Amino acid sequence: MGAPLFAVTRDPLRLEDLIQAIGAQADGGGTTAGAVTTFLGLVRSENLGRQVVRLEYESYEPLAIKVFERIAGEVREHWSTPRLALHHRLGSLRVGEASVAIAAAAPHRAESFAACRYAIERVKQIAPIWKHEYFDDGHTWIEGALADPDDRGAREDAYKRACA
Amino acid sequence: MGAPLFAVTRDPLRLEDLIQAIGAQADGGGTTAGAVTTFLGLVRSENLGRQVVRLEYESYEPLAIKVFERIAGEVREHWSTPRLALHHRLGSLRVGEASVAIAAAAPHRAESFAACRYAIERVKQIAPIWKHEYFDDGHTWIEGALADPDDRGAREDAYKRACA
Amino acid sequence: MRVTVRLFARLRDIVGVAQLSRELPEGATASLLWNMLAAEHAGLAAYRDAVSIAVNAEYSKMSRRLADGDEVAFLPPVSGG
Amino acid sequence: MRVTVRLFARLRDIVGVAQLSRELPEGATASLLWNMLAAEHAGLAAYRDAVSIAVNAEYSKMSRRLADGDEVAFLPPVSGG
Repeated sequence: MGAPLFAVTRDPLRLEDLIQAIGAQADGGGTTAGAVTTFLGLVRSENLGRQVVRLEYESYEPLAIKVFERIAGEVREHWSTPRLALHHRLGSLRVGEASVAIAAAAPHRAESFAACRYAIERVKQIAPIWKHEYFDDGHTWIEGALADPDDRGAREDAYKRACA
Repeated sequence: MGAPLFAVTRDPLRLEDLIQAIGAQADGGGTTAGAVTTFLGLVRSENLGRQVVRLEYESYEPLAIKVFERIAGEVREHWSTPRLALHHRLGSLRVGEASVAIAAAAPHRAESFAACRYAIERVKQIAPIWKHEYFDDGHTWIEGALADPDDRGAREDAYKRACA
Repeated sequence: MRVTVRLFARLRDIVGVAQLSRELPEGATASLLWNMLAAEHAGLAAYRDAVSIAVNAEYSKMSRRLADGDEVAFLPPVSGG
Repeated sequence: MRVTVRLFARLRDIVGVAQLSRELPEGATASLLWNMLAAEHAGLAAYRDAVSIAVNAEYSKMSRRLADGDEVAFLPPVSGG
């Protein structure tokens, strides 16, 4: 049993699992990918001037997995045959731990970079995941984007940031 | 002993080593990086219509390490406090194996993506490394860029591709 | 008809439970369900235009007509990544 | 003075060795050294404008004056990555 392409998990994230999941070395089409770009988001020690102690992530898990699949589908609409794996951590994370891991494989590097960047932008826009920040003298929910997968403006913004 | 930031090696490349080398979880400045972007270049099964059997990489090793250090310095000129690790494989590589691995850590994702992309562009422009391609009915040296680290046009081209 | 409501993050804190069940008239929309909850929990008012809806773990709209047994999730602005 | 020459990839194949040693007049440049080698190995001619130079493992220029004991590397167009 290999690692899944899409996961929300309380276990520490491992890039090796994502790289195995996308099977960079054994492409279905018979052509091996020439480029893999990965992204790790880590818990920072400081946010808005506050000293962060830990973050707690929660998710609407079945929807999160569907959203990850949706993001992978959007990526395939934009770029030639990239394969994408996307794992998000849940539960309590200390500073320095990885909250999100993405791996994108493609024939060439321009596509793998763009696909990976697009994916993290879309995670932040539409993945049903929330973080609760515990800082040195308090705690608060972080609220970012109003999730709307059909918002074309948001999707175009993600595409622009991917510099495609 | 941790993994080095810069290496040319006959051993298989492991992203974990580069991530450990950049110490993403324990930043010298006391602020933990929030973003790590990595890149893996893999041997493709096909090049210019030829069926690739294997590649053999060679390098002028002491210069290669200095060039990797130079690229990391250029990255620090462009982006705020990114840390970079760069490993290149030498010797005989089969299809699917990684020839180059790069990891870039930065406070935010825009910088880690740009730094990582810039680095692979510069590797292709100025690293003293050569590949000999063995295909199904022959073999040939691959010759790409005339290496000139002072070529401002090349550097600007790498910066543009980094979409900074 | 009867639906299950799921609440996340601050919405859960405001309502005090992560999951509840509500009896609704036939033809009720997600919007009606939200208004019922907002009438009971004043803190929800601020989220009227800042909430996303999912029905049976698919994103949907406030105008969505609900069916018996639906699972309706109200989602505050997301902050993954 | 005496310098060491290092050759890589196709340049090595053309010359037939990865490393050799040459006696040069004082004040000789890398360009002079290249011309000596090119006179002996016709295949090098095609690389006159497609070769990079490193002296003591630092990139340098064809106009660089060499010193006794220098290691001079001639590098064909690179193809790492």
